[in-house]
Amino acid sequence: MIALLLRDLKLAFRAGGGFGLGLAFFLIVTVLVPFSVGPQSSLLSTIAPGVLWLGALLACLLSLDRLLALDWEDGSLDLLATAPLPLESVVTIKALAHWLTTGLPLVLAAPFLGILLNLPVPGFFWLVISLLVGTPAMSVIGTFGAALTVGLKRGGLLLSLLVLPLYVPTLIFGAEVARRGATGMETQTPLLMLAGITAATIALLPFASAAVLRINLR
Amino acid sequence: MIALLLRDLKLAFRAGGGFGLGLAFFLIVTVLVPFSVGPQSSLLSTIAPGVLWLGALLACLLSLDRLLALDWEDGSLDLLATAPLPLESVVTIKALAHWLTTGLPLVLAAPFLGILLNLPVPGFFWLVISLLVGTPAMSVIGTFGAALTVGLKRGGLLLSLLVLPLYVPTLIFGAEVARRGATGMETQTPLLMLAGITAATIALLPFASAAVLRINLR
Amino acid sequence: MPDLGKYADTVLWSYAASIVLLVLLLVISVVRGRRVRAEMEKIERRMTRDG
Amino acid sequence: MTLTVTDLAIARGGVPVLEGLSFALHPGKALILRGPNGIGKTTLLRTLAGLQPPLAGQIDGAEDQIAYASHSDGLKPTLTVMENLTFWASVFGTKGIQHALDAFALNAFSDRYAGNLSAGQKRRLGLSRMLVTGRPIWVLDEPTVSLDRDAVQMFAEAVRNHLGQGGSALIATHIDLGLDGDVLDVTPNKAKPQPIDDLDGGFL
Amino acid sequence: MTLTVTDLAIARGGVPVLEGLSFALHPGKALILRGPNGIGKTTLLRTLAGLQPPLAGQIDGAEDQIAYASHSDGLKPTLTVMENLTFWASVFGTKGIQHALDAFALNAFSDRYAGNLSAGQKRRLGLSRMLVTGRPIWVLDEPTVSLDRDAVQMFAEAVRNHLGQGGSALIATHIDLGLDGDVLDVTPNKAKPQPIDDLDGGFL
Amino acid sequence: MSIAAKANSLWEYANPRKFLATSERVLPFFWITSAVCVVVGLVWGFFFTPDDYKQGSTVKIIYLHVPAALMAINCWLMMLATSLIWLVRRHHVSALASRAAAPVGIVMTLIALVTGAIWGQPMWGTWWAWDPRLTSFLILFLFYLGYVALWEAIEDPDTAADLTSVLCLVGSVFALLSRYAVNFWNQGLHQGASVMRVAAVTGADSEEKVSNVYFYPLLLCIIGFVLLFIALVLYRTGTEIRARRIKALQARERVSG
Ligand code: HEM
Ligand SMILES: Nc1ncnc2c1ncn2[C@@H]1O[C@H](COP(=O)(O)OP(=O)(O)OP(=O)(O)O)[C@@H](O)[C@H]1O
Ligand SMILES: Nc1ncnc2c1ncn2[C@@H]1O[C@H](COP(=O)(O)OP(=O)(O)OP(=O)(O)O)[C@@H](O)[C@H]1O
Ligand SMILES: [Mg+2]
Ligand SMILES: [Mg+2]
Repeated sequence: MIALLLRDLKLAFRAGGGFGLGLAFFLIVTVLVPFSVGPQSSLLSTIAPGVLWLGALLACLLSLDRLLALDWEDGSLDLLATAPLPLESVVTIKALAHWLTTGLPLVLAAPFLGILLNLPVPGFFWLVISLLVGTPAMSVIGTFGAALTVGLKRGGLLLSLLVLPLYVPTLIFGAEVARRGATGMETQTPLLMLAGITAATIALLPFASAAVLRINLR
Repeated sequence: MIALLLRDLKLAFRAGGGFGLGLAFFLIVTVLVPFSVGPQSSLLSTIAPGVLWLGALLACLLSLDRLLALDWEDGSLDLLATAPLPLESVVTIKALAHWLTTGLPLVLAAPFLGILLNLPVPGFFWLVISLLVGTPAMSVIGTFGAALTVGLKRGGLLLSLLVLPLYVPTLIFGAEVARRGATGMETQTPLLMLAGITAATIALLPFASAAVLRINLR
Repeated sequence: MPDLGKYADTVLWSYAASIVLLVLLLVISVVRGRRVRAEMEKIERRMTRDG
Repeated sequence: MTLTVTDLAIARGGVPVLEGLSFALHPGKALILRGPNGIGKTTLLRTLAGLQPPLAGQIDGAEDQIAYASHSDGLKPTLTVMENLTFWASVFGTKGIQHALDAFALNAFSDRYAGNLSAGQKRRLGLSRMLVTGRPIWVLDEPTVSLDRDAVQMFAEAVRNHLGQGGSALIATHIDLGLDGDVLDVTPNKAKPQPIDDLDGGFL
Repeated sequence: MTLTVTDLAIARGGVPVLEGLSFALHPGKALILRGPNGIGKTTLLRTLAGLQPPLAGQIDGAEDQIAYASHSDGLKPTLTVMENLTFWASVFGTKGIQHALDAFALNAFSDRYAGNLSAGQKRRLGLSRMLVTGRPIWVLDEPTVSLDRDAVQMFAEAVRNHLGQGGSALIATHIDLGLDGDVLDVTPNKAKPQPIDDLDGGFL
Repeated sequence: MSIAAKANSLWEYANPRKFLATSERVLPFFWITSAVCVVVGLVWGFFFTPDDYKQGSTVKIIYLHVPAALMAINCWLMMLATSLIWLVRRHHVSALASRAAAPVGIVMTLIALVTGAIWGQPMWGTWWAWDPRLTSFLILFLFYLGYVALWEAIEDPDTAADLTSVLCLVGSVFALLSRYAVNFWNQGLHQGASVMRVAAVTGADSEEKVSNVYFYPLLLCIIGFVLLFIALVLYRTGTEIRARRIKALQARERVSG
């Protein structure tokens, strides 16, 4: 288990492993938003929490297709499935590694990008909190999507199509927390809902992912 | 030449070929925007042209990594490089196939997604025009990026990172056309600039792409 | 034809769109059904002939 | 530790490929699997490894006993030879990879990235993985692809050693390995076409 | 039509692997390339095919004459066997793929997706591509990987035919193909380590 | 056959041959009754019901909009049920029925969306509003798209059936979650829930049920759509069964060839 986690982290940090690219994507999307909607700072600060959440979600999404596909292509996944590790823990660890290398950096980078979009000051705290609570769910749901599409040649976009609707509740509550936080409103209800979704997906979805992966391997 | 174009189109339409997934992604991004920034229709209609342009750009971007990488992985690219076809025409045809299977559908779908975001009525025409003029440049620039990253294991996000800055001028002028069009302002200048960029990239960039590809293959 | 008043466009368009969609679905279903059935019978015949 | 297969039928992509297959693989023995291209050797090995369910029949004694090596090697190009092996050793809960490096003369490469090896070197690394699994039954799919003569000898030696320690091996190959072991030719087990009018049971 | 290589030196990943290589390949002849794993056979063939520049030395008569088959086959899994071959035929501007299908007994598969073939069937399809290129010099990297005996015979037959029509072939392989042709063992050409203190000449 | 021996079990119809035979027998009935109901209901509604005092003639859209919306949801529920049956009992017909139903569901969703959008223009002054009801429909549409795309992308039919079934289960949970999320996110413009009290729409006083003038043709249309749905799904399932059999036959040809 630990060995797998360490290997995945090592792979992510090695050349071409893709660490930091999610971050870069997040940065660039955030930077492109003013180019596309125009530079008025009041408009930007209104949409800032939402844009940051959406950017984080897309960055997360983009890194999903390497979550399992690489291991599938070079045959490691077959070998892992015949190893004494249950597939449930394999997918959980994969999701954890994904979160550590993608979700966590996004959370840490979000405040800096908030500055670029004139995020109102009280919003920073809530943005970080909401991302911290929400991104693990994104990794777990993403692992499910990756397991569904792992056998397909370049399932990349199909993966997005399958995963994005599943991200909707997380996005709604997460962005709501950030938005309410930024305007100084009460944030408890959506935050609780967000935490609930995260907890439930972490507890249950790995079973679905493992089942799906087993089907895909045969 | 024709054979290559036909093959690429055929591959795109076959199962798992990814046709229509760019479209689906475009749809989903557009749908997620209101979830993240909130449902007020006045806000949405202000940012609609920008969001649609950005969504089209991202959808285009996501399909880039299959543009050359698949051919690289299965060895076709090596074989094509030793075939009597000059690499310049190979990359041009690849870009054309990409536009036909990704850019064109995005252009056609944009008005429908405009409805979802309450795009003001005069904006529809200009949105379509600007995308029609701008998307070919995105395919050609994207091909250059794909050629740059083709040797890298899962260059996907690195590719985004390299290509997005190159997309900035196209995005600025394209979104500007759509934005001005939506508010009834004059659109000629940015439209001309956009057309200029597209024409220039189509004329020149394939040479750079071919050169880069040649280096990557050795 | 009943008098649809100022909303004639609205009503007619929604009827037209819905009916077009429904008919499209029906036609596609039936065409594909026919084709698949014919193909299956062709293969069955071929296989029973060849043994 | 004996792997027993009784009246097995297997399918690939929804098509039955082999049927009526029975054999036993005893400790200390090697079984060479032969058959023309496309007969279903790979499919059989995948079934034994538990990656796909059989259509019919029984497999006994396979559970958690099999180390499987497929057409591809499961190597990470950005990990070194040593890191690749160490990873598999810890997944299988064994310790020490030195004997594996020695057996396939990989010491000289141990700090090279697996992606920078030649085809045959990669294959050697892939095979050395079997030694760190600690599993008694080796199931190998065309293990000698890309290997030169010396390396084929190394491999045969490694298999012999493994058999000597009470392990067993099932090897699909088209070439002669110089191992003594029974030969199982699956050509006669090719699945026969079924009558076409049995729509009842399903679609196989 | 004669391929002439003079005093060639080649490198892989920045490391010189072979040097001082000279040979000529005349029409109607086959040349079998031998050498242990990792010596640089693949690198040599890629250089001849024009995919990478040589470090030093000359290659004459290669331009647009070479059909290259690498370790991977360049097949599209979602195209049928026929579509794959037709595509390559039209890229190389030749017509007719029937002889290629015949030569490798692919007629039975012609409507199947290439992705659904077994390892050996895929390889046969990859090799049949050589027949539709219409190029005189075949450069093949371990062509018989995964092939069963019959298929190896088919391949040898195809090469013999090609030689009979005035073509030539350069084949890297570890096994015996039963072709008569000269053997070129590149082991003696292994690049010697250079003195480490000549920082002047560059960084190779 | 052993399956046939288990007489009068419902599962008997999970046998492809039996299913084909039975559906062939009952299909004409469904085609005809559904056509009659839909045509009579629509004609009645379109030609012979009065305009609403507030919404004018647009109220006639209800005869398409509501049945389509209902069927869009029920179709997903049916897919959920058949997916479960496939996962538990592994009856091929069940999985194929889900596959056959999905495109019908897509069209129903589209009809609801399109008629709703067209209706919204005069009523709310906009084609589209991010009202929870509409929004969750859009999400449902996305789920349908993903489901169909997954079926199309996977070649091995049993694998595809397994994966899409799991997606259907997981997707249902998330669709429900989205429904609540969307409700929380935006309180909407759309009419209240059930057909039984569309008072605001019909303009009748709020205590009253849908006034009978509108209610009977609407009911007829709903019944018609249900029957049409059943007919379509039966027919399309037959097609899927045959397509699946073609695959199996081709596979056998390959074995013998
Ligand atoms: C584009 C978007 C729309 C969608 C997706 C949509 C969806 C739905 C759905 C799901 C129902 C549920 C049926 C039920 O629960 O009984 C429904 C019913 C209904 N809708 Fe819409 N709707 C849309 C737009 C509109 C508009 C613009 C109007 C009119 C102003 C409208 C009027 C009604 C009425 C009168 C009902 C029946 C209410 C009921 O049965 O309780 N809808 N619609
Ligand atoms: N993904 C697939 N989908 C459908 N059929 C397949 C698939 N892969 C292989 N087949 C078919 O299944 C049969 C068995 O294939 P398998 O790979 O087991 O053969 P093999 O004996 O290993 O052959 P080889 O010696 O060429 O590796 C072949 O006829 C092949 O064409
Ligand atoms: N991508 C690479 N980067 C750096 N070095 C490499 C790379 N690929 C191969 N090498 C090294 O270059 C040398 C020559 O490799 P090459 O693939 O040409 O050998 P080969 O003779 O084809 O061997 P084989 O018979 O195993 O296929 C080997 O020592 C190998 O380790
Ligand atoms: Mg095989
Ligand atoms: Mg080699």
